[in-house]
Amino acid sequence: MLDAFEIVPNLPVLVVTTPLIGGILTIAMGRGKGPWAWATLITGVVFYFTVLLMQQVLAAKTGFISYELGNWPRQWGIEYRVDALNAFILLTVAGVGFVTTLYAQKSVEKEIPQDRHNFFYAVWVLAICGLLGITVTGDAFNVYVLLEISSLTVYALIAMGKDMNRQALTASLRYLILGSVGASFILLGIGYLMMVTGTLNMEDMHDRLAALPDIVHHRTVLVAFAFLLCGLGLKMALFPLHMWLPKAYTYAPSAVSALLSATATKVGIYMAFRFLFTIFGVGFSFVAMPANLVLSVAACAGILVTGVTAVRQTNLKRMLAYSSVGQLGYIVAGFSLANVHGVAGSVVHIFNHAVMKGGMFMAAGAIMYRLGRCDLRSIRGLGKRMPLTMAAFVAGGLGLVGFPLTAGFISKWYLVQGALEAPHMWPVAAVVLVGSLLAVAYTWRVVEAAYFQEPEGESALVTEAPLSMVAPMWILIGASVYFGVSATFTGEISMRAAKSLLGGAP
Amino acid sequence: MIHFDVSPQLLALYIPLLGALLISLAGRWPNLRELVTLLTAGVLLYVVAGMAPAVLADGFWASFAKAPGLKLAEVLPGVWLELKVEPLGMLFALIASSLWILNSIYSIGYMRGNHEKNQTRFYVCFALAIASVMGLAFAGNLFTLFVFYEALTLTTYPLVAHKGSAEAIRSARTYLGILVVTSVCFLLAGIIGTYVFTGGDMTFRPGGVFRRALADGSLTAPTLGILFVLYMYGIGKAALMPVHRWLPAAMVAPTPVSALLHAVAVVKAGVFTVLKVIVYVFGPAVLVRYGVGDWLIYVAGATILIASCIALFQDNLKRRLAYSTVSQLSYVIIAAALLSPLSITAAALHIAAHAFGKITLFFAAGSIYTAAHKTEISQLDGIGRRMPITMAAFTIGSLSMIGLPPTAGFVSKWYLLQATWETDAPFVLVVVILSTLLNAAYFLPIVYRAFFVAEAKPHHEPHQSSADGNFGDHGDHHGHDAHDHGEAPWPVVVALSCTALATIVFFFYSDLAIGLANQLRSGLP
Amino acid sequence: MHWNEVVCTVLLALGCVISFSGSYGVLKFPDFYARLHAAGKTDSLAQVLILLGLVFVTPDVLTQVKLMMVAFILLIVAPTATFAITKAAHLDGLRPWTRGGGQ
Amino acid sequence: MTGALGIYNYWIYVVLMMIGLYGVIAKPNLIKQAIALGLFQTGIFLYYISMAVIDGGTAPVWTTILDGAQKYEGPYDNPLPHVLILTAIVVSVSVLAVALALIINIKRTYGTIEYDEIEAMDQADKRADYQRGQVTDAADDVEHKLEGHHHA
Amino acid sequence: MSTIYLITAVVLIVGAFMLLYRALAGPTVYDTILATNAIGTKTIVFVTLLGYISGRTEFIDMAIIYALITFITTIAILKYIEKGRLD
Amino acid sequence: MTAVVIIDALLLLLVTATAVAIVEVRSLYASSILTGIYSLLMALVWVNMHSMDVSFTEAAVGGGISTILLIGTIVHVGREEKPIKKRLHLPALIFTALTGAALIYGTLDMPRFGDPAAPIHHYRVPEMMAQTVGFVNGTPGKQKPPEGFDLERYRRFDGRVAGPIPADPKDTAWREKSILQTYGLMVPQVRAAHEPHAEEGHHLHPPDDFNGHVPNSVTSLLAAYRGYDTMFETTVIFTAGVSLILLLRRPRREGYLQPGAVMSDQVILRVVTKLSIPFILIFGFYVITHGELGPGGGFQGGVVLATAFILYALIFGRAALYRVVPPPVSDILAGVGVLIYSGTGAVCMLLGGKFLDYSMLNKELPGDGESLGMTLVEYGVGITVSMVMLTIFNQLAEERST
Repeated sequence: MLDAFEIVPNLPVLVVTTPLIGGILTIAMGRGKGPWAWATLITGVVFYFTVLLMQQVLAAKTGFISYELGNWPRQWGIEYRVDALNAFILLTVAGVGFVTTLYAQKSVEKEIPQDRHNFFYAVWVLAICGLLGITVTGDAFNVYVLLEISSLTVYALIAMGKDMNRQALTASLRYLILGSVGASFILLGIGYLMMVTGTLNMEDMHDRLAALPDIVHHRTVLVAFAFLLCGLGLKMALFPLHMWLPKAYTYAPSAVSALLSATATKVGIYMAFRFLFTIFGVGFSFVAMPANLVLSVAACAGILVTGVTAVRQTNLKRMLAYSSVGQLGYIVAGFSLANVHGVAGSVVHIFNHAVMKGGMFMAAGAIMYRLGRCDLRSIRGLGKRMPLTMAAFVAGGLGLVGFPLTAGFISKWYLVQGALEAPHMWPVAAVVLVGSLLAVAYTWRVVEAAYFQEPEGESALVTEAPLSMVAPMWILIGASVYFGVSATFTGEISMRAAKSLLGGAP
Repeated sequence: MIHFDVSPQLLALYIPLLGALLISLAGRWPNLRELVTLLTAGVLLYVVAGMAPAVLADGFWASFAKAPGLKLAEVLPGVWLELKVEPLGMLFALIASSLWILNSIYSIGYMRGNHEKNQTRFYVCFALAIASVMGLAFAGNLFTLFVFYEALTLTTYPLVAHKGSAEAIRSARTYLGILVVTSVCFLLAGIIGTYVFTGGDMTFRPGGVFRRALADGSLTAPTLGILFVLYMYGIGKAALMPVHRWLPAAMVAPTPVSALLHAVAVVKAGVFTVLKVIVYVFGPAVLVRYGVGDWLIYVAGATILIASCIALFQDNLKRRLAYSTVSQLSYVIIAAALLSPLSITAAALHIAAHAFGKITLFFAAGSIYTAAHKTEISQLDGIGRRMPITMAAFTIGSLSMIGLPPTAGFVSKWYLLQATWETDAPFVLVVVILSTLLNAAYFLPIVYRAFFVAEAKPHHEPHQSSADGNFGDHGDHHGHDAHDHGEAPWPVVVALSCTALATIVFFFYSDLAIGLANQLRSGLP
Repeated sequence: MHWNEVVCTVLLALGCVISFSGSYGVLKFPDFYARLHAAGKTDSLAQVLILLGLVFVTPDVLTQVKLMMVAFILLIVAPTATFAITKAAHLDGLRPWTRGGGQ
Repeated sequence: MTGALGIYNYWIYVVLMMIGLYGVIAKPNLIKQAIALGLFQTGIFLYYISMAVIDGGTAPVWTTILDGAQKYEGPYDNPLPHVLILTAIVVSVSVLAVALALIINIKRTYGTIEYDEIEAMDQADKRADYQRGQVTDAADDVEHKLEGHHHA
Repeated sequence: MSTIYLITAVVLIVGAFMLLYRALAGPTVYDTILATNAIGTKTIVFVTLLGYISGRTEFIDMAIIYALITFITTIAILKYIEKGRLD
Repeated sequence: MTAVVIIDALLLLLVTATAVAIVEVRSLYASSILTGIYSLLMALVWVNMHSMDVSFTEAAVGGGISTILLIGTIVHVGREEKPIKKRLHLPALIFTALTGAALIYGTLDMPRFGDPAAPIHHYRVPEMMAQTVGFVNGTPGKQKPPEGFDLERYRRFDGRVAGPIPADPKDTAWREKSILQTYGLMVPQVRAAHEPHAEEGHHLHPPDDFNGHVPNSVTSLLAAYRGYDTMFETTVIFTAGVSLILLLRRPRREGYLQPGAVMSDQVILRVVTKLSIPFILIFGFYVITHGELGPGGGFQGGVVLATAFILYALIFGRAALYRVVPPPVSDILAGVGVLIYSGTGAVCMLLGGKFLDYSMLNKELPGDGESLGMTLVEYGVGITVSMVMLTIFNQLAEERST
């Protein structure tokens, strides 16, 4: 039966169905370490698949791989279309997902009741499945369905912080309501587009839209555009629609914060890429419509406002959460420039921020694991007690700042380059640079507390976090340093993605 | 990705890094740790000095322009981490590595004498800072320069905040804040701007990188001017007013740090970068032609005078030295801004000359603090009798600052005056003369006090130093009696004697430095 | 009009009248039990009449059976529900309205 | 059916959606918000289904007409929006279920399901959290004062 | 014929409006339940009528579902009122 | 003015009135009940717009399950809303007014309601309705239909819609081979005239041979063309179930097998329930299997099955339900349903086709493979939905606030 089966041609769908089936089977893994080990295995396999897929995409002559589900022609059925952009995001999501799963074991053991670990990891793996699915699909409605899978799982995962702090519940509910409104807007936007085009396939939709006479004054298309932008803004926590994010990331279980910060909003941004560039096309989104202005203003305001807010936080996780909103601002600012370097910077920052922020949330989680809280007071003097954890945190922080030889620098380089190249967009460059100063300010509060102040209370007695937490943390931080020193891989991929996104424009 | 090529400039980078690793491993055994520090410093000097003959050789310059740099890693497509030896960097590396040995000896005495905490961190960060300095000195392109520039800021931050007191942390914030703000907002913007306008060319080369862009009109004079401003204010380490405030703030650090880093390595890194940008990125010829750098003379001149005036009113010895440093740094900048071959030589020489003098002064200040726990100038009455060697060295350093023969300061000032004459810049002449007078006015009274004013009555003295709180209260409980002290521990005395001697020797045997500076000049079109 | 259509029309009209009067009763009657009466009785009857009327115009036997089935379900379910509501209200202490008395 | 009446259905859907949206924003009760969210979503469903209607169409199931042996051959309404909305309905009930579970948990831990009361409690928690986590060095003291002033 | 179906349907809708008013006005919970239950039964017939209006007999299947659903909902509501819980 | 429009207008008016009532009424309890009514009315609207499957689902989910879930929640949180001072929330009103205005602005350029010329009616969809996608494969005309196949019959009515292909009475071979026929799961009504052609190579989809088996285009779209969406739809509902377990299920040691309240003291209810439950179950299975032919399908049937269990729990108490369907069993079955769906897809892939390419299931007769696949996935959906709905009910109902 298996002789006709080959892995490589089926990679796009394997990336999604493996975690789907694996996630369901997680429930059957009983108690103890079984579910965790299984989830690790599944995410590891998925990661391997994404690596293979990346190779395939790079080798493909057309620059993309198309997979027609059920073998139906793509305009009628559902198509998976993987180009450099989504292969890269898939790699990011699966990679970070895998490492976070490795990390999760200890902190989940402590934060989630023992008797529902199997359900927890099932939801966990399904969340990754949903995120990967959004990334790989080429069908507008399929995006919505998978978006809802990832959202539902994320609501549940966030709410699982309830045993540590009851605010996890309100955070989750608020996210649920805003997220559903956002998703509904997206659904509505897709509906409007479908009304005009009669199709759901993204490429097809683009062709049909391009064929419309006088699209710029087509009121249905305009409203669809606006509502998609709003919905996506909510989903990717674009300032000022980010209200749900800080609380959710702060009170979610540590492992969940690490996973979400690295993947969930990134996939939101990926959707924005697809809708703005692939469906509407650069010409419509950024030339005919003032999307670049709206997005860059929102992003710049986000960078500044949330940067200042982050400086004022005492809770490390909340600080990181605000910082995440700011960093998303970088990404949005990058693609709102709509030139090659800006978009490439934005793509590469998706990856870079995922590894850096994932690693930092892991470090905050390790502190939570040892101390039960992670505020500035409790981390006093921790530089000596938990040297590896704090070093990871600081290294990640330097990345956020954008110090050279960290991954953050690469993104910043591209972004500033893009901003200088775009006409009249130099204020974006200025904001990007000022934003990194704000990052210095909030990172340095931690450095000062951890290294230059004397420990008090229980933090004088703690020891380094267990290896199973420190190792994954350093894998991500190490990646952020590695890709800061040698960014040829990430740089080339993102340039390629940027060129294909911009090249597809009418 | 990374080439493990054993070339000397790479070794110069790796040796301090390896040293830092070994020091951290040897952290538990202080003697071993300090031995490792000394050994590392020695080996580094050996390696760096070994490169000098090649740079001084005839025809070096011709080959320099063509020779590819040593490429370490491709950070972005087309952007390499690249090392390349050139005369200016050679000079800088020589100064830093030779003074590191003396400073290490000094540190041993100082840190032990003052019972400082976290000594291992101190030595590790020191070695890392030296590694950054080496990278900076041998940087082959703007990007590499920026990388090590930022690395230097980061590695010196823990040294400034070393004490961990609220005061230290706040000062360290100022330090980091100003240096990072300037470098990120201006310098990085300038570098990326350069990258954009030159189409990805950031390699240091004689005559600068902008000529083609200027020729084909993609870069206009106003933009060039903006870029120049970005660079000059981006290099915060050069302490051009008004971004000089980090330097006095950094004085909370232990004295060895102030001595080597904030008199030599870090601040010199700043002016070194300025010089390198002017010579290799813009090119003096371009700057002269487009006239975008003229303002720098006035700003630097103002900095010299204002900083000197501020120094005049400082009672804290280290702060006075710090403001003196601010003003001396602008000597280098003003010399560079004159844009003549001779003035460039003067700038390069002043980097070296000032280093020897200023480190001596800081050593002396630290020596006084270690032995007598005095930090204020007003407390120094008659101290010359108790600490004759220290104060003698201090006197030599002061003379060098003023620029009197037979000290190092005279050599560079002589070249500067020559350059002033040559380029017909009366403003600079006035500044130099006024500044020399001011230098004398704030250094000589200290010497006078130390040697010719009688010591005050002992009962005024106790706990004076702990009351001011600046430098902690260590030592008061360790058997030092404030009014019954002699010289500082012997490593301190040895170190400061050596540097004082070097200041004088530089006057007589400055061939090496002048040779390197001339190499630099010979390359200018 | 064929005869079966006539029958259907008559039944439908009857159903309409009863249904409407039932709804009106629910709207106007003074207390819960009276309203319950209006709703429970008239509604069941009206619905069944209408369904029965439709049976006459259906050529297909299967559909006729289905219609009867719906009518049957309604005949069982609606009174059950009405009964349950009444019982709940009664247990809850709701008393019938009397002229001039009660609540 | 021309002019405004031609898109009447679309307007009704807007009205329904907006009633739901108003409920989500204006009502402090969490259950109310969850219900209103449902209304909001049904508005969108109505839009999709309206999209599927075609003049003189019938349900998209191939069939015979009632009284004859002849096949009924169209036109049929468009089944695609129906399929999409089936999925969307399932999603909305799933979201509702999760929302209700969260609300029950909230009631258990907070004792109320009124948003404004919960918000007040959360703010108090957050402030306590902030104060607990503060580092009191010289620079932070200033900030502390500002913060206290701000809340006073 | 379809006009007659249509008239019947309209009458049913008007009835539903009245019942809705009762459901909102109360005054007791039981009035609400009663009215909603009655609306439920009306919808069952309504579906069947729609089937006849559009000529599709499949709609009768749905009438059965409606009947079941209304019934179960009513039971649930009653259980809640009587026992204060659902399980 | 057609009947559709008149009824539509009246119904929508009623629906809108109900919606306002739901939002504005102060009792949560009344609000929940009205939600049920709202859903029933909405279902009527959809019946009126000829969307039987959606209407079915809305009635079952909105009118049934959602209302019960809401009431189950009200049990825990109390039935009254806190009185609010301001009746009208002005910012919200302005915001919604603006949003609504924007949306209406967007409708102005839309094709009118029911316009046959709308792109959605003549682009892409007709092929799916006529089930000729397999011949088109990307660009029309690229792949020629087999000899003797009358493509024009698919494209009648201006290419908008097409009727079924009459069965070829001479073609009987497939009847013997049909698995579905053997097990009586499906009653094929008509049959495509053409023979499946294997020589086209498996990278092209064979002609959608399931026509005849699947007169309900909604089902063919749902389970075949967009089967992948439906797989995730099932996953969504599964996820919701797992999330509820995660959030609400009490640890076993706290005794989750406490008996619930029993309503069996009411004789009439008990008898009616006992009578109707077998009927409901049969009806549920009928709806699942019948999805290809008429309204209904896995999802709707699953909900009907779940309502039977819920009814049982309501009348006889939770303990009785747990004896019939213990929670571990429902948990496992919920997963099994999704696994059946994704497993079917995976098997197609393992057999050398693409994921969810059902024609791989029967390479000689791809049409039967298609039908088999669609039936399997419908069962998968049915199982998952019924079990998850049950789980959701259990979790919401069982926990009691203390």
